[in-house]
Amino acid sequence: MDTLISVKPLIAVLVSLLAIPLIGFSRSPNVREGWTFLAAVIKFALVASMLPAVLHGKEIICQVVEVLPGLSLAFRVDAFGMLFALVASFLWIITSAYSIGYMRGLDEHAQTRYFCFFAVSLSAAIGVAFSANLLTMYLFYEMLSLATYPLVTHHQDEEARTSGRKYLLYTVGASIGLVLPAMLVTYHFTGNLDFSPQGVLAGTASRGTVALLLFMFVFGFAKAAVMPLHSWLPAAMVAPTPVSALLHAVAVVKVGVFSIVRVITGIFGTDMLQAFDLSTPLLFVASTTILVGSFIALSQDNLKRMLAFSTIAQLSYIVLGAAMLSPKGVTGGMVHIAMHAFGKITLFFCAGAIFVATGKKNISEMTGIGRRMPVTMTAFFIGALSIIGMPPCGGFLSKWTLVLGALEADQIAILAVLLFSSLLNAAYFMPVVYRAFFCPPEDALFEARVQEAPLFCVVPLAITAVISLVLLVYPQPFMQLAVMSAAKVTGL
Amino acid sequence: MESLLANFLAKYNYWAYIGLVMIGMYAMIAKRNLVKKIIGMNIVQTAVILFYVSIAAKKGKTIPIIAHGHEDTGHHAVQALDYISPLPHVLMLTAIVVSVATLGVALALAIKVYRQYGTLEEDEIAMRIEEQ
Amino acid sequence: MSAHFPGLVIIIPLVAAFLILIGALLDRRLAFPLTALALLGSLLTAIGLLGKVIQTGVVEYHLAGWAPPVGIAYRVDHLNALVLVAVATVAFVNLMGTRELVKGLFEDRLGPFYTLYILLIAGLQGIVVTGDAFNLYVLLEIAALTGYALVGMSEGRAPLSSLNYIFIGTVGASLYLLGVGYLYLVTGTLNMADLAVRLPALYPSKVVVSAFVICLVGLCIKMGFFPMHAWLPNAYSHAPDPVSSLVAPLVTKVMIYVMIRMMLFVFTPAFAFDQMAISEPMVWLAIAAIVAGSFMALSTRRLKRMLTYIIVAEVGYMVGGFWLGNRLGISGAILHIVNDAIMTLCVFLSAAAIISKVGSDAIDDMQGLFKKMPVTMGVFVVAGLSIIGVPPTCGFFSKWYLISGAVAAGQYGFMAALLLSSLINLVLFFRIFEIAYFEPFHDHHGDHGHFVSAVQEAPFEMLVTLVVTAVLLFALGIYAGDIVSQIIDHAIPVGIT
Amino acid sequence: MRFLALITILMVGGLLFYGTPDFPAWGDPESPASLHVSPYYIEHAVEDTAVPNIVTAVLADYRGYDTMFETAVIFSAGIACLFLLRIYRRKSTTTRLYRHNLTGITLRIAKGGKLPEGSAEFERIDSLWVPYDMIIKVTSRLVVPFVQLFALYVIAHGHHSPGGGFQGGVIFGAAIILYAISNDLRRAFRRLNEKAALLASAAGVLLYAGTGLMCLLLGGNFLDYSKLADLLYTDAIMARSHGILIVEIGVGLAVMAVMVSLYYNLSSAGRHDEGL
Repeated sequence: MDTLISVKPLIAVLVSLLAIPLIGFSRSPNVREGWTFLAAVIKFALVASMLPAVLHGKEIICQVVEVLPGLSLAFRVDAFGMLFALVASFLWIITSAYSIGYMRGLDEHAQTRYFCFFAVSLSAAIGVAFSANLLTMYLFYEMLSLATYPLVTHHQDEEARTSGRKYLLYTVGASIGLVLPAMLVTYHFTGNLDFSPQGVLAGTASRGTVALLLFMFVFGFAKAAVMPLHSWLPAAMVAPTPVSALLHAVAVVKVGVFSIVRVITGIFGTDMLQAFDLSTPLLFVASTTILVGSFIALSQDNLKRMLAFSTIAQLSYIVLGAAMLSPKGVTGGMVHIAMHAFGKITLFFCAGAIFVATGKKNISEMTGIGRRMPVTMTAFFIGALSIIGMPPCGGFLSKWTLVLGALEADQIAILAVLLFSSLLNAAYFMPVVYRAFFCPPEDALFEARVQEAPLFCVVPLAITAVISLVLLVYPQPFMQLAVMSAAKVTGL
Repeated sequence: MESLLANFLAKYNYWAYIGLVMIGMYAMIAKRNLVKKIIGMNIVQTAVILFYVSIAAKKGKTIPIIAHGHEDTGHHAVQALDYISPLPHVLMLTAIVVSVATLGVALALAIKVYRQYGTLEEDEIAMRIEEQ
Repeated sequence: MSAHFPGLVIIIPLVAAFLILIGALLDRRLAFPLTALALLGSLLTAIGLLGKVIQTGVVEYHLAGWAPPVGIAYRVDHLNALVLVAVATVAFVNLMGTRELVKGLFEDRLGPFYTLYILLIAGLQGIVVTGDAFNLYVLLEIAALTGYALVGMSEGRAPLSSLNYIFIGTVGASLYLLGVGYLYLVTGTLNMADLAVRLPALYPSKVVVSAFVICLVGLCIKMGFFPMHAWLPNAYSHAPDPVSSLVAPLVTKVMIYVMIRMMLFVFTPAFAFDQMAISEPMVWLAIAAIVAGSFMALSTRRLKRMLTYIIVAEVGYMVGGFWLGNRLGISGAILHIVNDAIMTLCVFLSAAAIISKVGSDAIDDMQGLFKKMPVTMGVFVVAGLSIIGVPPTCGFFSKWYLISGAVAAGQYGFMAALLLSSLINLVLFFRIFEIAYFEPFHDHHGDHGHFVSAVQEAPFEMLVTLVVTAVLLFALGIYAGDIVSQIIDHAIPVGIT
Repeated sequence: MRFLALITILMVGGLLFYGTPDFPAWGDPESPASLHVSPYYIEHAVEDTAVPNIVTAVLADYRGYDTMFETAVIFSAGIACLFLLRIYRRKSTTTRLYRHNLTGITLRIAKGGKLPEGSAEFERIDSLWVPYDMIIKVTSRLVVPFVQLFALYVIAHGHHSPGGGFQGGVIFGAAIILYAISNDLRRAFRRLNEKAALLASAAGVLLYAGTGLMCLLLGGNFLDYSKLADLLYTDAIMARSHGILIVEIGVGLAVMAVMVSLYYNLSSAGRHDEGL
């Protein structure tokens, strides 16, 4: 394995942190958003500049400081981290644009704080993506939890307070209560927390211990919203929509599943889990989450809550993929990070745009809205297709790979779960689209006069929708990155 | 039985110091008057002094001041066995000073407490605090 | 000159104490600059000493030129050099930060205040560097006496709390003195190194066993270790704010240092851990301390009181970590002495800033503070995160060692207690953050109906010191690995694995 | 509470009792404590320091550092009492009382009136003024100088007989306190006012610490009096003896001043009026 030593990963992480003073002390909103954009673009450029090396099978390493003997704060960019970092940093640019439209459109308070903590969150997300070891990952994971707290509770009212409590209790509480001890016990066994392709825990602990640790990690990374630690996610929907969009479709929740996948592949190693036959319980947990999440989503009327439950279900696809421990399954799980991100962020953008333009939050109030906001609702349709996993959208690709993985692993039950949940996805998304476009004119609540959300809202959602489409035809570099890292971690 | 008694008598001032420590501590915990507590505290400190000074003792020997020391009679004449040990005495001079100092500060605080609540009885002070 | 560093560290503040009093008799305004100068000198000396110890190993200093055991000797190794720097830093930083507060509280008695302040520091630093068991007692009493006076000088219940503090503190110190007396009785020496040489032959003796227990009980009382902690919350929470922020970070930590010093370097680890076999009960007591401290902190809605209960729990961290008896646990305990000193300083200083501006220490009165005092609250958040144990603040790393030590020793109860306390700290601090962040701010405060004008930021110098301490929290976290490998590893006897 | 106290003292007593059977017998000259360090002091004190009183030699030289802090302890106690109790700005009383010494007439001077401050015929009194007792006053006037003289003797003769700075300082302080008791605080202030007492206490400890520093500047370790030899025109051993005397004087000064200042503050609860 070729390695390169470079400070680029560190700079990529720090760029948005360094931008905070600039954002915070900007005098006018335009300058402030200018800095945000600049930071986002630089960040993306830095991440993208490392892509060719990674695609050539190299790893980029950056050791910052040795905080504990044998344990450093260190970054290592590999294919999987690159995949996630690319998605997150690219979508930050889009979301920044969308934020401007949304926040100004609603004339929200404390926008400076909002943009500052957004930048911190992105730093943390990229930090998690590039972490070379569990300690570094834990550090950025906690940073993300805390930095998103002011975003989730942006409205500073009673409801935000309750949700914020729930959010912190689930994410930080679980990470301190479960991940930290699990990490320490792992360290006690291995003396090393570096992610390595076949794990570091192999051969050091008994099956019972490994099983215990595995579940402490899986539930401890509560950001992944694996049931039963999922209920913070719907609660966190009180946040402004761009927050829900980026953080709760991309950065925060994906950090959760990313961490789980990382730990499964980098700490435990697929071989050991297979040897100990621990994939079945994991699959069971993930499948349960998928099905229950989808069923609950069916019953929601609030659009954002429905999306939240849909997210819960979709996240477990990724866990499911990793838990199959087969190359195709892992690839599918990883690619699903990207596919779901683009699809879901489109949906959230749409929900936000609807709210900005009409003030409506509930699906039942959206009858006929397609006539009023055709672009938005078309994008919604595309996003929904992607999430359901139907061509011509990117989501199809990841789901297809997952299905192949299930076949490869001889898990017919999982195949059934995948197919049935797609059905459920369709069942909760299609009524929205139908209601928006095909309702009888006399039931429509909106006049047939086109009145879209501000341009800053519409353009981003159009872009992500288009990308969702494009990804089916040209799923690179995500597909290649996923294939590379899946090959590495499964050793096939 | 006899050896027990002999043992007891041979160390009687150690028993005395233990008794003093217990008396002092009892006063500090059980008494409700702050000045009595301060007195108990002083008893404990004095007991420690008794303990230390007892270590220094050598039966039948004199205080550690060398007679005619400044007339150069030669140091070989001085036998350690002839004098009691000076070190514990030195230490206890320090301990005495410390206990005086502690007493002073404790009294000053007691005066402050009295100024504030008009009493030095803990029960009454508790009542005053309740009232506020 | 550097040969005299061990002496100078104490002598500078000591001599300065008298000069400050004399200077303040001439002009009150002289008191502060003199104190600052002396403490700065002491801090620099301490840092120089640490550097010297790292380079050349143990530094000995024979006071009055007499070699031990005849004379008193200072023996500075990695352990006390590290703690010394921590003490000097806290003393200096707190001095700089609380200038305005002190001026407001004690304007007519600045001279005595700063004299006592610096004597307290001289005493604590002396405790840390001394290599003589009796000298330690004298210094202990200096630190204690000045502490009593400083704690008692406030309105309300402070004098009563301070008086109780005297009672308990004197009993603790007397027990320590008795323990030293028992050791003297069987060895004839007071020098720690000499004691360590002469004691092993006497380990079967009941006198040594009781000396050990008496010393330990005395020290546990002085450090406020559960269940002997009752004096601590009262004394620290009723004390004037600038005093709390000095005494709370230092006194208990220095006492824990003394415990470590006595157990490892006077008694040997073999005696303390193996022969006495009290590790298990001590760790369980520490667990009780952590749990009790955390829950008591939950039960109060007063800021300073809550923080003092957290100290009770933190004492449990360090004592428990030490009695795990392995290298990881002891490293964690020592590291936590330093980290907790800075953490507690930071949190108490920001509390002092808040209380002085809000005029009350009820956490319900802290509404809207994020808007009104953003910098102070920012620092408070950092301190809170460190106490919770969020990386990369230093609190995380000492907790890491402590938990690693617990895992290595198989003490899963201690690990659970640490995690529980982290979670409770999370609740404690976010309860405050929520109030300060969500609730609307009213300019109308207190039950007395008096008006406090709109709250603004703390004085500039206070803000600077607050920010400095917050930065220190991060720096200590990032350099935790270096501190452990460069200093603490050398501080622990080789035999401990 | 009684029950708790009983349990506690039984536990403490048991703890102390546990070790006692292994103690060497009382007065045993062969006990370990008498065999290790203290023989060195007894056998070498005179040749090292030329001080026959070994306790003094150990106190002020071998363990002089302890003693310096001991002085600092008493000093901090004095400062602590001052800090805790002293009331600087009393609520300005509207009236003040003055007594004409010869006739015993008491004047009540309202706020703003002309105060006979500094006049020998009048003295300021408190409302709870008690007439002085002639016998006590005269007796104490007779006793005080002798007590003071004795105190100086005790300080100076600490090298050869029981005594030294602490003892002498306390006796000297007691003399002043006796004066203050037999008269009143205001009169005592005329002899030794608050500032002077503070200054003296600081100066006393400073004398001690300064001597130590001087040794340090002359190239020795802190408090190594032998380095003062050149300054005092003697050899190293006599320099130690003289050094001990200097610090004993410092201790005496400090202890005296602190005792007096403690009395001032405690007896008047910090108001510095008439006192007891």
